[in-house]
Amino acid sequence: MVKKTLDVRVDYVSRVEGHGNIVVEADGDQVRNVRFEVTEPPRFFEAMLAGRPYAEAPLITSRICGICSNGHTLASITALENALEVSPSNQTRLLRRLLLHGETIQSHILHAYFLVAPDFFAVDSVIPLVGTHPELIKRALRLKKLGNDICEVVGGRAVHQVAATVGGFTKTPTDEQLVHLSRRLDDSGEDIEATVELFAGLELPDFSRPTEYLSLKSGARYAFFGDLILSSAGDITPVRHYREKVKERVVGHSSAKHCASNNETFMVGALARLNNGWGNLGEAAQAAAERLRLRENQHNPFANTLAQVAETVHCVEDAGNLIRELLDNRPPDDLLPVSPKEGHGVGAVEVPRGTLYHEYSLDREGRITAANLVIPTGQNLANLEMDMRQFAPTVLPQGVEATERAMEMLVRAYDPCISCSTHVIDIREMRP
Amino acid sequence: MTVVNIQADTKLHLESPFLPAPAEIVRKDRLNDTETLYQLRLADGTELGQLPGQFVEVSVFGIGEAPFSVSSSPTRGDAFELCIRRVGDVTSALERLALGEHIGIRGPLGRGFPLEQMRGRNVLIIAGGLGIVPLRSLITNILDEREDFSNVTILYGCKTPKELLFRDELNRWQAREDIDFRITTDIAEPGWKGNVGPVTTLFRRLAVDPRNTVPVMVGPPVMFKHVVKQVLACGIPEDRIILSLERRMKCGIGECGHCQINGIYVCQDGPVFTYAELKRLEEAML
Amino acid sequence: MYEALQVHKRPRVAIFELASCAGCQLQILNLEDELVDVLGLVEFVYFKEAMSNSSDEYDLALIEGSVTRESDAEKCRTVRERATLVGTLGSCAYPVGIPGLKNHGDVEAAAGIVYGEKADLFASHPVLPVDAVIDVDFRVLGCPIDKKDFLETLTALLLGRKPPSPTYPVCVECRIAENSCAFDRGETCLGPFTRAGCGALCPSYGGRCYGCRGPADDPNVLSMQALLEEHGLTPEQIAADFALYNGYERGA
Amino acid sequence: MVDRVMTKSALAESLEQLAATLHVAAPVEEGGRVMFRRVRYAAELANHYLPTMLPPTKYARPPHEELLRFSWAEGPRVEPVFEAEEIVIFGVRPCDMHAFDLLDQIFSEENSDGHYQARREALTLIGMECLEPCDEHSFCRSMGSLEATGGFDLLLSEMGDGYYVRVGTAKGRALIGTFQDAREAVYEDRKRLRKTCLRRESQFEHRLEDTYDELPRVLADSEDSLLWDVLGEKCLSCGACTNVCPTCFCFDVHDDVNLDLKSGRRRRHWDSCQLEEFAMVGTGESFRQPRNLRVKHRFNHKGRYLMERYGVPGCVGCGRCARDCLVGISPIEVFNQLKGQPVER
Ligand SMILES: Cc1cc2nc3c(=O)[nH]c(=O)nc-3n(C[C@H](O)[C@H](O)[C@H](O)COP(=O)(O)OP(=O)(O)OC[C@H]3O[C@@H](n4cnc5c(N)ncnc54)[C@H](O)[C@@H]3O)c2cc1C
Ligand code: SF4
Ligand code: SF4
Ligand code: SF4
Repeated sequence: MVKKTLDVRVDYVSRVEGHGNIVVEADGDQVRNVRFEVTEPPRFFEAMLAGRPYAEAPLITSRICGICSNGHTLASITALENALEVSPSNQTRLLRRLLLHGETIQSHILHAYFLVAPDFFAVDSVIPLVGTHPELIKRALRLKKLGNDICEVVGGRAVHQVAATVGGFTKTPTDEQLVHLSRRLDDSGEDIEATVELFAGLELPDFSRPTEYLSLKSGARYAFFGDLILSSAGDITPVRHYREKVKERVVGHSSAKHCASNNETFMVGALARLNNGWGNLGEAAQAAAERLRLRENQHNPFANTLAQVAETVHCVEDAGNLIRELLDNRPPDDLLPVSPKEGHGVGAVEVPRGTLYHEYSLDREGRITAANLVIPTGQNLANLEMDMRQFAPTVLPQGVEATERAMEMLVRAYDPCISCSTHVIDIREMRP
Repeated sequence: MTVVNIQADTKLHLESPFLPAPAEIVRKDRLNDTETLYQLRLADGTELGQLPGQFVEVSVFGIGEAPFSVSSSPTRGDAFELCIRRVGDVTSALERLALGEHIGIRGPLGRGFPLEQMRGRNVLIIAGGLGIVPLRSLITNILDEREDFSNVTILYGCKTPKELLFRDELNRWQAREDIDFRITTDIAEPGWKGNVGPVTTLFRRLAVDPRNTVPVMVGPPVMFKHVVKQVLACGIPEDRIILSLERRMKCGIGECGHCQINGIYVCQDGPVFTYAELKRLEEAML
Repeated sequence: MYEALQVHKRPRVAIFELASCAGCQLQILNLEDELVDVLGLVEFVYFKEAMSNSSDEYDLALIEGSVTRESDAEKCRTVRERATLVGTLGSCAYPVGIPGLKNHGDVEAAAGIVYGEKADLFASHPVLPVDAVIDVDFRVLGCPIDKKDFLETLTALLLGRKPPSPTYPVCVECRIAENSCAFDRGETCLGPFTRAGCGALCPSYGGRCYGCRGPADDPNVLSMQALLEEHGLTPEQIAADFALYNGYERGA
Repeated sequence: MVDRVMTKSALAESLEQLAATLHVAAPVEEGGRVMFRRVRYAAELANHYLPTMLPPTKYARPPHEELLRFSWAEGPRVEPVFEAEEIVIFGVRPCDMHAFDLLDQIFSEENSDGHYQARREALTLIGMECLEPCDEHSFCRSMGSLEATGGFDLLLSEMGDGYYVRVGTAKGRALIGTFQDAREAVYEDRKRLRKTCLRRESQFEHRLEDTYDELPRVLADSEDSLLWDVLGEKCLSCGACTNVCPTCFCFDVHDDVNLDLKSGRRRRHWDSCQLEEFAMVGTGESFRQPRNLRVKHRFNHKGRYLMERYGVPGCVGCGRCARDCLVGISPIEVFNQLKGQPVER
């Protein structure tokens, strides 16, 4: 057999958030080099935070990413509250979980229906589906809107919410709003059902590569917030020691940094959470996960999209529970007074794409002296490249185009949020 | 909200001063690069019934509404004319409309020229630039009832000969023996044989009888400043000097406040004023 | 100028992303109730966040994000050449938004803080708004853009009309919303300086205005500064406050 | 019409009954601000009285109001929109009733503006007399609007643990007919009312050095006052003062188009003479661009132009504009300084 050199290059992978290129260089089916290049313009968030008053951090870091903006806000708030030793009220905690569920729903639906589904229908985007599958599109839009409306009710708007702040919420939703939302959640049953049905029918590429899965842990709850990092390897690390578990390095082909745990790559995100928290899913979500055959596919990165669908079911279910709990006991106004002081804090939140860490040091006036932000996509990049390396040879024989498509699909399965990932660094002192 | 149908519920008869009447574009003549003359007819077949100097609010639905002087004389039948310069949203959208399409008309609005007080007197009309548009209505009316007026003098000035509007009519007016019609342009162009210089230069060679002359002027603010000075110098009293102002307006009926200059509303109290009414008003910019 | 799209039945729209959070593009996808109608009015031909296929032939270009490197500027110039109308989306493109915070410090140091020794790998220059690089015909403001604004802009352009944009400051909308004024609570606010259009969203949720839409047409900057000083801010703090969203200095 | 007397608790009960089926709006306190809001229970009502952020005239003249609906799918079709909700406004203070009177004159008598009339007709005003001044910013007595002279359907005056109720209109009479325990007023009640009113008179000082009918002259004499320049430097042109003013009525008009691009609506929105764009003319400049001229225009409009036009003051002395001005521009100070107090830069 003649060995031919094959270079696959996809510039600017579409239907993912941000700018990234795929490079596969191969001799025959021998893969020489595989890279996922992040070409997103760098934005220097840690540097920009230097010297700013702490209260601005949630607002600034929210602008790291429009899709998980509220996740950034919440991670930032959590870190700051740890630094300032503020312990928010129960109502605040419930509202924050609700807000995050809203974002998770909208992000997962966006990813599954708008970004991934076109691959399975062999179209370039969701737009042709508007004509061919109008019901599917309407359903996707309804569910996405449900997620966004949760954010809007709790946070004032869907992208870059305005109500959550250090110490609580500057304004809380009215009972009427919550009751209305709860009715809408109850009414979404059919759409949820149809969504599970749709994605359960999709053929995943036959691929499996066990890796380490990391996610937050919080008692017996399916955790989106938590103080502990759980590894599928069995170990548990307190969030405040996250650096011991999640090690970052700058690589030349990427304006995003890569991460490793114990020098090995690892995965975060829906599949990781599911693999670590299967038993904590809500009832309906457990059933959905079965139907989506997630057990069989637990080491198949393409199953990440299915895990997102299962999580969507969980979030809708849990959002309803949260609202009932909120309505049971409405304290009038529980925004805590916060006074600036010197401190240091880490906060972690499970955003749609995985564990997000924010870490700040504050001076006596509450100004930020140092910040470190570790973004899920950055944590996944190294693992993604490992997957690409193992997956590429299985598709290379089908030619360049097929390889391109397959590699793009793999990248997309990770739901990378590239603009998020372009600013990560070892902590160091910064001038205010 | 519980919306009650007021019409049905009470004896109140509600009217919307904002409700335009549909009017059809029956003719469209491009006069210039930027000006178009529109002939319009109200869809219900009624006459507009304007006085020279009055204006209408024109709606292009979805774009907006803007005021324009009626340029045709009430003496000329059931269609009316607007001469419109393309400057922005409404005026551009108007240009895109075809013959037979409809626009909305509110009006006639405002106070027109004091035609009755002018009858039997000498009339001195001074037009600067687009000022000829409302004055064309007055001039046509006067010419159609020529015997009602004594001497009629018309001075018309533009920046360049290219900008002169209504050329056919200008020629006809020029040809008439019973009026004194003079044109000038600020800047000459090759082939231009007429007077060069601002409108005020036409003035010098004019014999004005201060006892019996009504001067009427419409033009840009700078023109007012100079012409008013000259008319006053002729000895014409302030309350007989007639001028028409232009301000942006949103309602045309004295509610919205935009055209208010000091205590008066241009739309309602004007657009035609005497100099005496305006001279102390700083915001009239005279 | 705004009539330019009148010759096309279904104008082709391209959306480009520079340094940004992509939230403004997301807001377009968030038009759940209107998206299908919008797709009937225009044809998206370049929208990387949502589509794989793309085309270089478009009538209306929307640029999201700030210009942080020469390649971004070059992209803007190409887009300006190809498109009939060019508009921007969001605060990053105008006034310069959060990416412009970098201008407040030192660029080299910024690269060093984030990327350590490998900082030179990611060459970048001071952050510029899009209109500092090319002429822009209109802008949809906000961080992120407001969905209603976006639709109003789109329909205006499709009808050949200038897109609406308030010229007045946020306080106008804030009073109408009957909010408690941040100044009355002892805080400060950039509402009197900032262009309205958001419906005073942040103050309505108990916050303050950070200036995301850039200055109103006619802000009284001196009086504004005096007001902030009266409320306890130092000149440095005032400068930092303005720099959050307005970190690009425009020529007077 | 016969006056009535009610106890406070009876009134509260009657209001709640009314609110069960109707939109009843009343001053409600929230975070230190008082606002007219829909209420259902008497307990929601604000205890102390400060003029509300926005005046109750907002119900007759909302910030955004639909005027027309149109479509041009098959030839132009356009229809006016007259929308109104029946609202009983409880606790309208005399200053605001005077403001209603002025607006009625402008939108009903001067112009037959059906959009305003429809809303106005659907309002029932339950006035509440002021017995003590609300704060240092109000100067209603100087503007002649401390006394409720009309505009109300019912007018309440607090007397001990009850109210003296005057009936202003047939609407008011019908309404009080539905209130429980409203007995007819007798001589003793009237005597008590007179005493209360007398006592009130001394509580309210004249805060202006002039009475309102002198303001037009004072303002006319102040065309060139240095004060306008001083204020022009301070004013933020934020429009707060005009938005909160019960007698401000300027507006802008815009078309909104639906996504079919074939139909839409025309709406009016509050506008303000303090904003630069307001007085733009053709060439794109404003004939009132300098801030000092804009401020001067506002005070002239309030103290002089409306007076000259309608014979009633254009300001009712509620003090809202001063209360909400971030740089402390107050009509009391302005009018008094024009009168002759020294102007300081
Ligand atoms: C009483 C009265 C009579 C008028 N008669 C005529 C007439 O007979 N013929 C005619 O062509 N115009 C006339 N105008 C001017 C006309 O109203 C404006 O040109 C028109 O409102 C512009 O509308 P637009 O939507 O096209 O412009 P916009 O999109 O609103 O504005 C575009 C540009 O035009 C300028 N502009 C806005 N308003 C005016 C204005 N009032 N005058 C000049 N430029 C303006 C703006 O500053 C802007 O630069 C009259 C105005 C008034 C008040
Ligand atoms: S809170 Fe801000 S925007 Fe609102 S009125 Fe006060 S200064 Fe203006
Ligand atoms: S409230 Fe004060 S600062 Fe604002 S426009 Fe009015 S006078 Fe000027
Ligand atoms: S000008 Fe000021 S005091 Fe007078 S009525 Fe208006 S808001 Fe009240």
